[in-house]
Amino acid sequence: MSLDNLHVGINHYLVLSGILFSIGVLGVLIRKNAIVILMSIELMLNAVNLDFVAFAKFSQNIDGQVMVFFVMTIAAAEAAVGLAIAIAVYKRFQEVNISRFENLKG
Amino acid sequence: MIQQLGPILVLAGVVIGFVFLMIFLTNLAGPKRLSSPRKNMPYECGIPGTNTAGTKFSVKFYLTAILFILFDIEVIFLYPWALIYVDFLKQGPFIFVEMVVFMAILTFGLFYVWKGHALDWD
Amino acid sequence: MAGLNIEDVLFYAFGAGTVLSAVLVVFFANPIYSALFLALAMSMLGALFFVLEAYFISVAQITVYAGAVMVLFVMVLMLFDLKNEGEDILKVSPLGLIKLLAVGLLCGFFIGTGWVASKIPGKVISETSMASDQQTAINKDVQPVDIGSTVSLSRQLFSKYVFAFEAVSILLLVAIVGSVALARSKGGTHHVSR
Amino acid sequence: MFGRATLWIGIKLKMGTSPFEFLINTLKVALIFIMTVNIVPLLVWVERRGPAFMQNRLGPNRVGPLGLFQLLADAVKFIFKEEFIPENANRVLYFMAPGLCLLPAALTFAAVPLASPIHIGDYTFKIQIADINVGIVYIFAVASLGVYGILSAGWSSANKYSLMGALRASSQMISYELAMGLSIIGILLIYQSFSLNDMVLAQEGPLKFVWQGKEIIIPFLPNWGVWYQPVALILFMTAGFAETNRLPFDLPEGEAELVAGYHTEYGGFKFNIFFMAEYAHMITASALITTLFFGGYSLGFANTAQVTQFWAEHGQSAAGMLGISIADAATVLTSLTHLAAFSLKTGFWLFIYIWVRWTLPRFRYDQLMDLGWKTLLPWALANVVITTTIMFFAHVGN
Repeated sequence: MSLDNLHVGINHYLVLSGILFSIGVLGVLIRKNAIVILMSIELMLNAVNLDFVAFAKFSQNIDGQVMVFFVMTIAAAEAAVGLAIAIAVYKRFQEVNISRFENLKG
Repeated sequence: MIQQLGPILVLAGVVIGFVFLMIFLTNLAGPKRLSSPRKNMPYECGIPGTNTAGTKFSVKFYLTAILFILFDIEVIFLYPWALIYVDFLKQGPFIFVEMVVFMAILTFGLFYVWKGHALDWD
Repeated sequence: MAGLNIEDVLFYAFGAGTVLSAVLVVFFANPIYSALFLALAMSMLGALFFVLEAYFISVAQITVYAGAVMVLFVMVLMLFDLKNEGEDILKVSPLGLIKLLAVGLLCGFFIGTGWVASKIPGKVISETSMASDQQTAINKDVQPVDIGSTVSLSRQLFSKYVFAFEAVSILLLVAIVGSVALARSKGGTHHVSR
Repeated sequence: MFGRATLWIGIKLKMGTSPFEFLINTLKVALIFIMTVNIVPLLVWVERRGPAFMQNRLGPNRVGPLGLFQLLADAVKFIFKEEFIPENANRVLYFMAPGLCLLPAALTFAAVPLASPIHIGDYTFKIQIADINVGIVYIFAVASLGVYGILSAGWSSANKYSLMGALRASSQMISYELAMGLSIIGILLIYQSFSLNDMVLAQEGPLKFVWQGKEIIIPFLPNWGVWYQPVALILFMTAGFAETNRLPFDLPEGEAELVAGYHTEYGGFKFNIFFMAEYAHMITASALITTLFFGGYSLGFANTAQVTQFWAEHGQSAAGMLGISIADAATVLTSLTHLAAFSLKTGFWLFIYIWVRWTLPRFRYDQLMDLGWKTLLPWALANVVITTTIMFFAHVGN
């Protein structure tokens, strides 16, 4: 295995964020605990952030880093409200199983 | 990049080594007395513990954490703004108006939380 | 240029650490351990951003994600008495197998394109910066964009993306009002409605 | 094949610095960490004898002169304590919690500049662990990771009181982190740089600022940050107290309140590591106060060039002794004077930390949270807005 494709280029970062993204998707599909599903969504958003920064570096264009800011804001707001809902469900049903979320009306 | 990250990683290694060394030293040098169930009970000034640690806690803890996240985002946006404020001021008052609008909206959010008694600890 | 320099070694170290802790996040029964491992994964991503010379983004990532969002997750999980929540993930169900297969295909697709792209020199964005010539064409007067410095980042943020910046404050306001309403609507703090 | 690859990686590993420099840097990092770890017993000694004299009693003076070796005895005593694990605690997190608490506390000290760099031949040697160009924001990012140590300590020792203490300590820390982050925005507006080195260099010389084009110089005052941002100093100091769980904000580990807070179930050296983490946070907080508001290592009246020039004239004996040229010896002596100035100022602020502990009573929890959210935060926001408007009138249009 020659050493030249070990040298890190943009492709290595894209592959790494692809792997992280698929682990996040796996977490959302497999787990039944609502909070762990929220965590997996955070992981997927982080994988996208990694892509933005990698493109910002390798194409010398700063807009990638600016987009990371906005992805961070949306992810934080989503986590805050998502957890508030999960807490409300826990107080009502004593467990945070995803099946309990079907009862949310309105 | 390496001029800044290298020493930090070395420092982290030194700290972790220090902690492991000390804990290992305590295991080595510390006396191995028998552990009786009574001694292992959680320490509550001698009063036998009533129930496990998972008792009900008030909602205020995670509401503070939620509000902390949302206001932390505001602080993160203020940092880069503080760097270029003086440079952009030379091209006119626009940068000033931008920030006043941003902070006015979020201060209104803080005001809503304050008046909505969400932060009052009972 | 062949041979590994320090950026590559750090990339492989932090990348492997992030992938490992991300896998542990999904496959741990006790959700508190998975939350702590996700915080570790996010801090390692912050270190990766440092390697990518996006200094302020790495600091923002550690402050916002690892230091605020994950603290909320860990606090909430510690508040809930989830000892009985340790669901058995490894119980193999046919549906579970299909999901696993689907995600395996997705992951294979990512790795495959990455491998193929590295074989075709110069097609995808190679090391030499492809967009930088268009970049200088667009804004002549702006000083040359230096990826590492926060000043160029904030210069772009407050000139080109001003509208998005104001929209962020509206989004935060909506999130504040929403989470306060949600937390308050469940009644008082101590009684649990059966 | 594999042997050649590793050899190949070893040679090609352009470590950014030659092996000699790498060795020197590792030595410097280890030295500075050992120095901070050794300051902790000194601080504990000051904490026990200082307040003793305030309450006109003596404090420890049996072991060694003035009780100095008392601290060595305590440290050694901790090593010989029994390794105790509570009943249904989960052991992995229980053992990791002290490390999780000490690691962020020690890493925050990396960005603080201790003295001016030394130039020997063509090699400059920075008296600082890492000259990070996002210095101040890096410190807050790593400090915010300290909450995990407290939370895992409280939760893993399966004790109702320690979990309660951990939750209270962490929600207090995150509330005051907001006020701390906002309070330094005023300082950033003035220095326009995150790097602490730039801040210290900007604070040298007499007080001068630009007001609508006219440069105003006040010769007798040093150009410190405290004249520009007095409110930010008060906010930063109060938030600093709360961030390190020091009195009057140490309710989560208050003896009367919650047994001993999140580290109730810890004994032996693990408790000592929590203690060290708290003191490391304290040292970093007071070092930050000196660097941001009181000119860091710079002497108030003379800037680095003047001090180097002074030592160049008077430094012949040192040059002879060290066997390097006069100019290099001058830089060495300058950085020593700067180090002395820095440790004097930081020592003063550390004494303020200890002094306040024995004068103010402890806050109730709701008073504590109200102070954080309803007093410090609005004041910090108001400080930012006022600074912005003043600078708006000072700079607009010219």
